[in-house]
Amino acid sequence: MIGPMLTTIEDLVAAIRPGMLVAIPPDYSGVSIAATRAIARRGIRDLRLVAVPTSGMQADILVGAGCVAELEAAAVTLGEAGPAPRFNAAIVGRTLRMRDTTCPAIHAALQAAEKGIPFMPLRGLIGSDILANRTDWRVIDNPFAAGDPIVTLPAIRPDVALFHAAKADKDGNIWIGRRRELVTMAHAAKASIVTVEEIVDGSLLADEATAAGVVPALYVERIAVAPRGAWPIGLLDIYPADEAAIAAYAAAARTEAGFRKWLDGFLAAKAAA
Amino acid sequence: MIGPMLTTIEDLVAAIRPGMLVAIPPDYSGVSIAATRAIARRGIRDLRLVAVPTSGMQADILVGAGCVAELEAAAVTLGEAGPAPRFNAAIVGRTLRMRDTTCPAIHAALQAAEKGIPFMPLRGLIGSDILANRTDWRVIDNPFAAGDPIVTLPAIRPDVALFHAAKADKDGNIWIGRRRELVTMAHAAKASIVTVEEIVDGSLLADEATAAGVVPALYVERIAVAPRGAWPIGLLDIYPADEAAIAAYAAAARTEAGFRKWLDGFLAAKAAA
Amino acid sequence: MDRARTELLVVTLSRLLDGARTIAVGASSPIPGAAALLTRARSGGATRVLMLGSIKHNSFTDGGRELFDCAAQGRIDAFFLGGGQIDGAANINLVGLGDYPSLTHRFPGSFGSAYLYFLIPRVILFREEHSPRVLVPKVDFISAPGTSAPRIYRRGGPVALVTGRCVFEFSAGRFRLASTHPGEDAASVRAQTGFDYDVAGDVPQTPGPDEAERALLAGRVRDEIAETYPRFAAAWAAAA
Amino acid sequence: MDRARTELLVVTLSRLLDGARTIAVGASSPIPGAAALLTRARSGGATRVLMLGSIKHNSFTDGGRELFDCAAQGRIDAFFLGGGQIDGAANINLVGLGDYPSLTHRFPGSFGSAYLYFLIPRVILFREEHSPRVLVPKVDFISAPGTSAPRIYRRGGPVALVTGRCVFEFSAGRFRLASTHPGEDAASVRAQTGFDYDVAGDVPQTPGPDEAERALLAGRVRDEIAETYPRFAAAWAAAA
Repeated sequence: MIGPMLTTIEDLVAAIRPGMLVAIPPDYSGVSIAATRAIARRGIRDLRLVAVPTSGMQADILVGAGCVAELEAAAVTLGEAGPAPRFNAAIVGRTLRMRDTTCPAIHAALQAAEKGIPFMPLRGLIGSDILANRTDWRVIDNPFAAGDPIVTLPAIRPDVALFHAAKADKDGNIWIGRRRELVTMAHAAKASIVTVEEIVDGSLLADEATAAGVVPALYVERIAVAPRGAWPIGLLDIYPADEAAIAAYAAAARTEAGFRKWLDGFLAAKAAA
Repeated sequence: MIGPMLTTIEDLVAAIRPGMLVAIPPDYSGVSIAATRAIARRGIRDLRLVAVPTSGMQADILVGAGCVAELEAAAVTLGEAGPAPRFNAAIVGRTLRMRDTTCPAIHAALQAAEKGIPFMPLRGLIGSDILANRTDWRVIDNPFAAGDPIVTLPAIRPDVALFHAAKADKDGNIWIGRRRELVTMAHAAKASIVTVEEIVDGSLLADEATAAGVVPALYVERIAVAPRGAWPIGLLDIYPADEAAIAAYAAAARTEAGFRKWLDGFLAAKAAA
Repeated sequence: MDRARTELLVVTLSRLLDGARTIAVGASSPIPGAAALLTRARSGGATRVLMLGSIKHNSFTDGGRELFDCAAQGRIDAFFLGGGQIDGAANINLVGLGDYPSLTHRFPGSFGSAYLYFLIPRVILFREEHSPRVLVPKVDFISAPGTSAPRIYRRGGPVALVTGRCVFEFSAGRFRLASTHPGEDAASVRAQTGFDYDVAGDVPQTPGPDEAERALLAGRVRDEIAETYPRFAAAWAAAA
Repeated sequence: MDRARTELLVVTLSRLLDGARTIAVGASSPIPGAAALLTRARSGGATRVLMLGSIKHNSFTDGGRELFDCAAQGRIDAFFLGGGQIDGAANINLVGLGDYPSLTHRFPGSFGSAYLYFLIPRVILFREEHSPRVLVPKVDFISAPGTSAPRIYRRGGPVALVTGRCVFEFSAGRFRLASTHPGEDAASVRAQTGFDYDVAGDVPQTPGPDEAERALLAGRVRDEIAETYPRFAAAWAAAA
């Protein structure tokens, strides 16, 4: 059968193998903390994360739990709750390969993968130390105007796009509303692996109103139900971020020991599903 | 005040001036035949049309009415009703500058304008006579792989994106559902000029469900109400194409005299609004 | 409409789609559309159809570019192209006759052919009219070339050409006559073909629909194609 | 939170936004966000605010890239950037301290600065901490350069730097002290600034909010910013 497999959250993350390039969304989009827990529980190592284009608690937990070998991001922060402590410790301790970038470069490189082109040009960047340190980027002369240097970025093609969404239908179509970085992630990635709040009856594509906010099943490999699966991060207008829980994490994770204790509790928590 | 102006269809098309580059959508999207009538009535000349990426009756009427100096399109056809007669006559009669292209090249060149980059690379095309005749395109070496030639297309930045949509709200946000070529057109163009079936109360952006299918007011300059404004072309799931009316057009427009007679009736028809 | 011929074409195209996981069908393509829907109906859920112009058989939510992006991502296995002219190197011309841009006759245009021909593994050429004016030694305008030099990025191309008279298979830059439709034979095809091609041994007849296919054609497939091609479906039903 | 200082900063930033038609506000920017909302509240409908993280003050429907695409299209007039370090050439460092990649201290990252600094005409630098460790002679890492050579495509850049002590204006590659906040003067600012800058004549005091602004700050603006920055809004209300 074509179409995504509806499965458990444990099986969902079993599709993510060590060394894979995994795209994750920003905190204002659809972050699957439920899958983050399952990844940490399973002890998947050597992941290469691409934040689209930033991350927060999700990247920080995965870095702290030792799952991440490399991270490409325009920023990692807990927002109002302050710096991302495990990420910062890993950078200073040099236990994480960091690929610093800028938000539109991530978006553009994913669009290159989406379009099957080897690279995408991007304005800006020239004179920045981001560019100076990205030996995988190239500056070329604009072929349409002599003496106009422009940066070109190689396509980023993730093995997996991992995100959380409000709902899926039984065909495996995912409703993401206007959070279209998830669409680009899904198009760019070889396969999408998605947790959802619920499975709904009927096709989300049957009606123009819901179809407008859908990532079609065509791009989706596995789906698991995880109510409040973004918690403590918020989800669209469905639930807000749990600021107290994020602040508690920020405080605990300031030290390695504090993080370990927090992680034990997090891993022991019954999965939402 | 910021935001689009709600106006009459006559005033709507007054924003389109001779020589402008005007992007128009394909028949399966949101074609404003109501605005087409107003343009022909006003006698706007020397338009440069860009079909995104194809057109049908809209381009044929405008060509037949003498409004078009140049047309860039991947195809012009009346679909099941057959060839586009005025377009074909203008090509054979050499009264129209035609820029032949391929669908994804139009999409990619609009995306280049959307992203403010001077060009977009695109696979395919090499060995085609489309490329051989497009002196404005360049083949470069992929900067990431020696000996891999790839076509680059200069950005297409329309002066105006002209389309028809189901509804607008009072802030000027336009609901287009999943017809996202209209989003790309609107982003790429300097301004969008839109006819809609109706104006609705409340903000289309207030609710995630409708927001997913919105072209924000940010991109829109003028809006006019034109019920059944796509007729005889269809609109989403709101009304189907009027195949009989399109076939009647196809038959009439086979000759210049037949088209003139048809056009007189079309121009005399009371505007839908 | 000649019902038997239409159904033979639908079934023949459908068989060439066997095993495809995702089939895309472009604009103005009722017979290829019906073939894709037949393959889907017979696949037991293993085949997905993406049909331009359809609302029901359309998984796309990212506008007109998604078909092309999707092909570039390697998610589309099979597609159809046609041509006002097709030559023996499988070059296709969807632009017009004459010395471009001074055309004596204009076709609609190249659509996505100049791109999809390079990127979709299994492209099936389909043109019902089989005559020397369509199947020419050399097309007047190459909308999309049948083959490319090795250094050119190309992941797909033509596998077959189906006409109203026969099926040609395409490999190593040449067409080979694979079967002739009822009423045709190798000689009658040769007489109507303007390009050179290979014939190996006896050429079998193109098999028509079996009972199960006939039932699907008269039922589910005709119902489903009507959503996108109402006039075609009505003519088909009237001919039945 | 020091209410008077917060409101002085909001009003000062807001004045620098005067006349902007579209103002975008990035992540983790409560004071710039409030300033943009104040400008909007005073504009009589002439100013649009696009605030990352907001649901209400968000016209975007094309995902995270739309802000950047929109800037590239020339539709955004004003934006804020900050920096862990800022130098006298208006180079900003949002990445960290030390010899990259061997950092001794990590900041969150460059966000969109390396792009937006080039494309938005009116970029206002904002950093509340005004000390020699922030305002340095030369940043350790250039997330985004303050100026570019003429041949580099650049349509925007810094116009001012607002800190907790003063307002600097930026032109021709140099900062100039434009005003000092209450409790500061030219000498106290000089003592806390690690980079060189110009001072022309007497330096005025940065004016605080007038009555109308005070009312908007305590009402509409604080209510509106609470949607995106609830903790900031709560602390502001508590300090009132």
